[in-house]
Amino acid sequence: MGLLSFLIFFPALIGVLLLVWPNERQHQVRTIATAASAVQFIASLWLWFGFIPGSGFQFTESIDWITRYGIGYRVGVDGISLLLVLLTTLLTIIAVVSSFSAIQTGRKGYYASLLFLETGVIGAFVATDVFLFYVFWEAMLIPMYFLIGIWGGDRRIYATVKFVLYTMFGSLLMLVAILWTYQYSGGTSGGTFNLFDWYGLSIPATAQPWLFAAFALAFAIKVPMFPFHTWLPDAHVEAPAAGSVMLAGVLLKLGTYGFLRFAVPLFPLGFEYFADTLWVLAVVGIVYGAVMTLIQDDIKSLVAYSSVSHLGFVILGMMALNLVGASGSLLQQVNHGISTGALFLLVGMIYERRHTRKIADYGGIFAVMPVFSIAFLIVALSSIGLPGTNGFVGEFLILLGAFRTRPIPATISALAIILAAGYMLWLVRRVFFGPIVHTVNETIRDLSRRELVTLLPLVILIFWIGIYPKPFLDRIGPDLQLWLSRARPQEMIQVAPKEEPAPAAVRKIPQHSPDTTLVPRRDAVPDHDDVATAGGVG
Amino acid sequence: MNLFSIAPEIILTAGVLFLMAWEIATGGRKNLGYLAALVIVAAGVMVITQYDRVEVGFSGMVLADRFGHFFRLIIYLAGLLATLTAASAWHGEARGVFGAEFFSLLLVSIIGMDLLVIGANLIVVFLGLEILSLPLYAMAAGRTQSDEAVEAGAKYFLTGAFASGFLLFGIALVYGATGSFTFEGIGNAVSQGAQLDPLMWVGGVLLLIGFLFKIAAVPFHAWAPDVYTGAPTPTVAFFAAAPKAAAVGLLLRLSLTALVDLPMETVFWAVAWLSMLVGNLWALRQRDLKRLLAYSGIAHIGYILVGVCAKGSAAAGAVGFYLMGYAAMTVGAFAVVCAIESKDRSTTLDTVAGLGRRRPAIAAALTLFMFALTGIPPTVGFAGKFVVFSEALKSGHLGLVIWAVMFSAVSVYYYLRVVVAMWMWPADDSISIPAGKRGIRGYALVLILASAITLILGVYPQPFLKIAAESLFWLL
Amino acid sequence: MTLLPVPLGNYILLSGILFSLGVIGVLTARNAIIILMSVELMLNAANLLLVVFARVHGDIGGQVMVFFVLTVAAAEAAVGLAILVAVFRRKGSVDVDRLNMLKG
Amino acid sequence: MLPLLWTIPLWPLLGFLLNGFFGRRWGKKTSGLIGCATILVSFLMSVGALASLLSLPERRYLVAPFDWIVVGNFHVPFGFMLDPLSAVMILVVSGVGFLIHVYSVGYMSHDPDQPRYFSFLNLFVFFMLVLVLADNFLVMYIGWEGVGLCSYLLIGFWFRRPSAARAGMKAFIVNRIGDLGFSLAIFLIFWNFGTLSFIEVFERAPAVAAVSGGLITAIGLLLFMGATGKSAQIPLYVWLPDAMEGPTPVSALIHAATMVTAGVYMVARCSTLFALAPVTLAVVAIIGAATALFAASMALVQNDIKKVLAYSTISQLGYMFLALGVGAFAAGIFHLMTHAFFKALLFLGAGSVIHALSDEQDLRKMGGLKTAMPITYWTFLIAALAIAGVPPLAGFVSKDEILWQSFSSPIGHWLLWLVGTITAALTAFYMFRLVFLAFHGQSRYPSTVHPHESPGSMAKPLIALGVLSVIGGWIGWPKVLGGGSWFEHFLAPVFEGAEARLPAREATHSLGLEYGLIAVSIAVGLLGIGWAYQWYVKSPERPEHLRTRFAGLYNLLLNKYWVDEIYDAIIVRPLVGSARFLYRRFDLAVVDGTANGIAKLAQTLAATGVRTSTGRFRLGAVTFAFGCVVALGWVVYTFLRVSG
Repeated sequence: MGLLSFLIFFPALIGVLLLVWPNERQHQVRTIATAASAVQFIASLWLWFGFIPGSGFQFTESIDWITRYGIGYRVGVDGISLLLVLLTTLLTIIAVVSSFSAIQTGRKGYYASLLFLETGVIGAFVATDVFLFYVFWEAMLIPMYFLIGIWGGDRRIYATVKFVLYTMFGSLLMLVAILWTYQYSGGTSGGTFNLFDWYGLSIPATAQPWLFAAFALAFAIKVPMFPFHTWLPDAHVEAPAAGSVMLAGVLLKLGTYGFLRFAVPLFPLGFEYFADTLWVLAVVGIVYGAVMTLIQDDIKSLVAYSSVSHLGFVILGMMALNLVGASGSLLQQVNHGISTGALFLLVGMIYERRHTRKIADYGGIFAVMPVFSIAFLIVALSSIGLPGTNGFVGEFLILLGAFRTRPIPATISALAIILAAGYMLWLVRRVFFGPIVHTVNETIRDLSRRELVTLLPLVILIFWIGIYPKPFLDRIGPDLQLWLSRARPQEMIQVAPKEEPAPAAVRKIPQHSPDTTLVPRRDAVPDHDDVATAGGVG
Repeated sequence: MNLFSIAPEIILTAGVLFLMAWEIATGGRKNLGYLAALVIVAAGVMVITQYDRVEVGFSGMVLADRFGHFFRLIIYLAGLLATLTAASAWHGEARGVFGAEFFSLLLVSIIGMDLLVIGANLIVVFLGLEILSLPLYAMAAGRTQSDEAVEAGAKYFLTGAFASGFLLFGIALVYGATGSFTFEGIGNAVSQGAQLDPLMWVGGVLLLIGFLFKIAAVPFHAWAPDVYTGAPTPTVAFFAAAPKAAAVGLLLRLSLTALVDLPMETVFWAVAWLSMLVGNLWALRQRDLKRLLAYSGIAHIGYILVGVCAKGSAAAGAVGFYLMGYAAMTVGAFAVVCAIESKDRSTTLDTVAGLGRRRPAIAAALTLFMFALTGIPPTVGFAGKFVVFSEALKSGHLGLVIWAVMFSAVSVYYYLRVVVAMWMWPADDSISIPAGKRGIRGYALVLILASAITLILGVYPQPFLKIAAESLFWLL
Repeated sequence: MTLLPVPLGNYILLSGILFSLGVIGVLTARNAIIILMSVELMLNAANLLLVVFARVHGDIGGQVMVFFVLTVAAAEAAVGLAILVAVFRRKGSVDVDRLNMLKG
Repeated sequence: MLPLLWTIPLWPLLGFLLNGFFGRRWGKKTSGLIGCATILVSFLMSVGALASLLSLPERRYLVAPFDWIVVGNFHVPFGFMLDPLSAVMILVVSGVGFLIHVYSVGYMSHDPDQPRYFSFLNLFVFFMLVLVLADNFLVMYIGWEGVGLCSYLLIGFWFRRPSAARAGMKAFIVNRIGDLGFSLAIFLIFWNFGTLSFIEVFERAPAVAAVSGGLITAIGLLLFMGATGKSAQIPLYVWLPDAMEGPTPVSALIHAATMVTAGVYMVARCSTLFALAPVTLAVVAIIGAATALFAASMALVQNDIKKVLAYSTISQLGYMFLALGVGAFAAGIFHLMTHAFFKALLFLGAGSVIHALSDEQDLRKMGGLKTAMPITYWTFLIAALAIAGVPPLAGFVSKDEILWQSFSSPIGHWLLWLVGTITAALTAFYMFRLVFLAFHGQSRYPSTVHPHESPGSMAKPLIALGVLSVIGGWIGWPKVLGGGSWFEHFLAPVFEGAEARLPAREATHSLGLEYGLIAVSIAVGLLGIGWAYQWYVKSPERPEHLRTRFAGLYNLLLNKYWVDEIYDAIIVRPLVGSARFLYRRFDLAVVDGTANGIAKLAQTLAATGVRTSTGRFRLGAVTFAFGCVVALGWVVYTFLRVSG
């Protein structure tokens, strides 16, 4: 059994173990879940260190499964999924630890659900067989459904049913599209669900828009893109804190990941066909989400709407179809997982103390919970993309990339950065600053050691990615390059043979212009190191 | 004669006699159900030992080929699970309504089903249908102390008789057009010119309708919800799966052999379309679990007919696989209903409210079956839909498949509502669930069996798909 | 094809009419016994056809089928009447419109 | 020394981390010590760096400790660059910063949150140093937003006051509007130059401009948009007056001496780009001049001592932009430096007053403090004289240079000079209004308050800054008055590229004209002072009289032209209002409504449909028969079709 199989099935195994754990020894459940998710995380680190950037899918495993339909148990990670898998294992352990005190009933089921969820999510991220992906994609609904439905808030049933219905609606249409594409691969006579083979299919241009639309709908609902976003605030508001962390942190990423892995490279012509629509939806989602966020009076609902805006950025980066935008898009997926995950975690902590999520019930918290407040502030700033934090690197690359492709939408989207500062700081102001208006709040205790420990890795990552994102970008770059070559329809590749063509204005310079001497003739921009050493020596 | 061709049926018949004798001899009914289960298992073993053989018997009236073997096994599976359910339900009940006669009727009904799927002749088919139906009428009405059961039995009987009239008339017309009762003869006649005979067309359609009734496809479904609600639950568990498997098997054989040259797809198409619509929509409003499962059954027949529409041996294999899974998950669901129902009130969503906390194991089983019926991986419900839809798409039924998945999405709502009730509603303590621990533990066997099949076929369907496909390939 | 005293079409028409009468009987009757008898009529219409076609095709199979049908019809009537007796016991009538507990 | 250039900002960062993590445990004294010491190290290293720089022939040194973002061709190292411009800036930042840190030890001694204060202040210095040392646009942007963050944190330092929290938020958001322009400019630069490194961009700029002049104009305007945010120019100046909610040393350091000058620094840094697009320079000059006058007019009537200084800062920043706009980049930077000295001094002096009066900021409740606080008074007076442009103080030298350039530069205009001169008069007036109201005349504070001179830690920085305000300008003493314009020569290498692009300076202006203009600028300064003396010392009833007479004008100025209210009415309210509307009427009603509506539709259909299932046998049979009939009908139809 390979590492990836371990990562997929180990949590499920422990989940089953938890379910059958004797009731009288319930107190051990937390320990087991923590240990399991820790083992899982440590194991996943091996992916990080063993990953060789630029060598495509790694840690691959391939076992025949349903040969009759050309289905195999095929898994592997590449740069696109690597970070997301790591994010999942990290957030799972955080989600587990953060629930110690919040979850008092039905612990066995709760921790088992979290672990099952991890199985589903990792499976979906590493599957390189479309059938296998779909299995995990659907299967992960179940634990999430229980997490919201059993351990959620007052309207949890409405929220969880809405969540499942929305997702199922989209994914069932995707199933049809998967089956249809399967027919192009040969159908039951020699067809396959192997993703690598699918990349090589030549699907008729007439069919591609339909297939893309079906895939895109499923993913757009999951992301969620405007106008399919209304399940998200409900789900988040009602979900338990750890559920929100997982939902925002990794589940939503499956939508954007799906675009990257499946919808776009499989149906580049379909993608091109809907490019305008997606641009519009992304931009509208960004701005609209931000505007909606402004006026939420429930903290969780506010963070949820901000997710709509942030994930719009992720889509925008993908739409840019250049390396900068795509890298930003992928990095921002991770960033969003970290930042929004941390926000939900923090909201959960304060909810545990006060049992209210209404902004109006707080105010002046900074005075009583300085550590919590500073942690929240750091995360909030990362969420609004302050330079030096992870959010900036992602958002900047996205906007930079998108600006290259379509400046106007990118500019409009950049407006949301202002709005983001508006809603986040307004939230911070109303919750943390000002005098304490409710006397109940005067006695809230600050973060416990356990809570700090759960936050610490996220805060470290916020700064690590913000200050030194190179290890991350290096790992995702080559595979995104490959992705771009698949995502761009053939004719586009012919017109633009090189990635990041030389700056437009520079290229337009006529040969005889005397100024050309100032401009490097090669396409690649000179390395900065040249300049630095030149300056240093001289 | 070749009695080997009906060896399993002989075992079943012997079993019937044995059960009756056993009851008379011992006067106890304690283990009758398990004995009946053993009989079914024995028949199944018999089928398996001759699986690779084609037994032609009774001058070609019986054709026990792989197709027949395969469907017999599905029928036995459904029958076995239902028998175990019944055995658990009445275990230790000193003065139960049913003793040997229930299980005898059940076994007889299975014999009828067997005849449906191994019959190569319309006479055998008609006989089989009646042999399967008559015990079912009795089983439905069996609990004569109950108004509902009697009403259910009467309705089932009247509609069933009505339907067999159509069937017989159809047989007569087909016979008139082709001069033969054998599938082979009919097929030959059709391909040699009888497809231009209006009698053949009308007869063919009536024939199909006779069986569409049996599987409760819309618009021939009106009996199903009422009968499912009124009849004793173990009975319902039985006829929710087994007769459907048999009838679908027959429909497959008919449409792939005798009627292969008649364009009957449209009939299946329309009926599938309607079944999915009506089954799924009407189910939205149900609070009674048995009724809900009845409509769910109608909807699933719609999905199955999508596969029948696809027409072809591969599609038949997919349908066969689907039926296997369907048998497990639907009988399993009824077994749970059986476990938690009480005599004096119907089993509604309120009954299962909070079941997750009160009886987690049973609730988990029902949850699994609900997810399976919804078609969520990694259960057989998903694998089944996957293969069926895949084959249908291959034959170009894109519209129908889209229609099917749309209503699958609708079905999420009502299946999940059961799950919601079990895990997320507060328990209504005024509703008692059979208290004796033993009472519920009795179901362990059937629930474990059904759950295991639901999961194993979902996770690793390959061997089963292979068997199904190879068995049904025999048809062509 | 063996000659028939009357044209084949007439037989078919007759049995068709008989069958339709049976169907109409089922659809309109309220008394379950009448419905049962109407079903018998439908079966007999089919029997008529079977006999005629056996003759037409010179094939014994049709007639054999009729025997089976008669047997089956008898069995069916036995089970059916038993159920109807049970209905009568519990409801005091065999009016199918009073079978209305189960609906929805 | 120079290879360690990148460690200059790290010292304050270290201070921030130490104070942030351990400040509470180690106590107030230690945190103050750490805060000051780290800045001092930075300052000393800056001095060393300057010395090393002077020995480099090409006056430029680059170092990049590590790569920051590398994606394909997008390659941004975490690079630092020392050249005369950044050398001046790091000296000002760390030097003035150090003095203000020292001052803060005394000023904040009563505040329990002192560790937090010093950690934020150190963080600010870190970001500011990053900003000015950056060798490319993106690293500069880190500093740019980082100082904004610190500004936000420090304005809202007394977070319990709702007004402070609000002011911090306002500052950040308004700055972000400007930052939007900055970031768009960065996008344009990268995609058209293929690099973000300052040196490379400026090298390639002429070539790019040759192809697309509009592009350079766009970049310039967008950069300037960023500058208007950070440096509080029209129309984004509104955050600065509110920013006075922060502790006074913060106002001195961030909102007077350093951060707000970042925009000036940035425009100067990009002088090559601006010089290539004359339109942008004109815009910079006009906005600068307009802001200078506009802000000065508002400063005339403010009663809050810090508000007066805030508007004065805006006005002086306008001066700096005016200088940049007419191509006098060195003059702009020179004024930036001198302004840092005397404006910091003014704020610290004001802080001293506020401190002495137990947090009283209203000028109307001061008066007669001259005797009680002599050090504060005299240093404050020096600063006021400097800002009023009285020779030979620092302010005179730099301001006069700006006025002269705006008149004489080939891209200058006499109208710009006129506006500048009027502003100078107004400046002198409102500054001395402040001096007279606060330090002269009768005391108007309650008798329970006993003002006292500030402790040594506060007084010493005042004196230091006072000295700087006097002599700081001498390094740029103009040639015409016998100086060497040493400052301009020092900066010349930085602005070479820009100068080369600007029209050649005509040598036609006569010496007489220059002397004349110097005389005028001195005269208006003195005029303003005299005017203030007339109104606030000799006949204090005059202002009262005028106030009633020109009530409309007075209210207009006092309420800052109602600009805040207008912004609120045309931007904030409609935004929030439409958001609420959209949320209720669109998000919940339409988007969510559609989804729920579909569900409801299915339920309705089901409810209707399920009613047809009556359980009646005959209805079922009819359905059955109907199904048969339809099927048979289809058979007949198909049959007829098939058989023709």
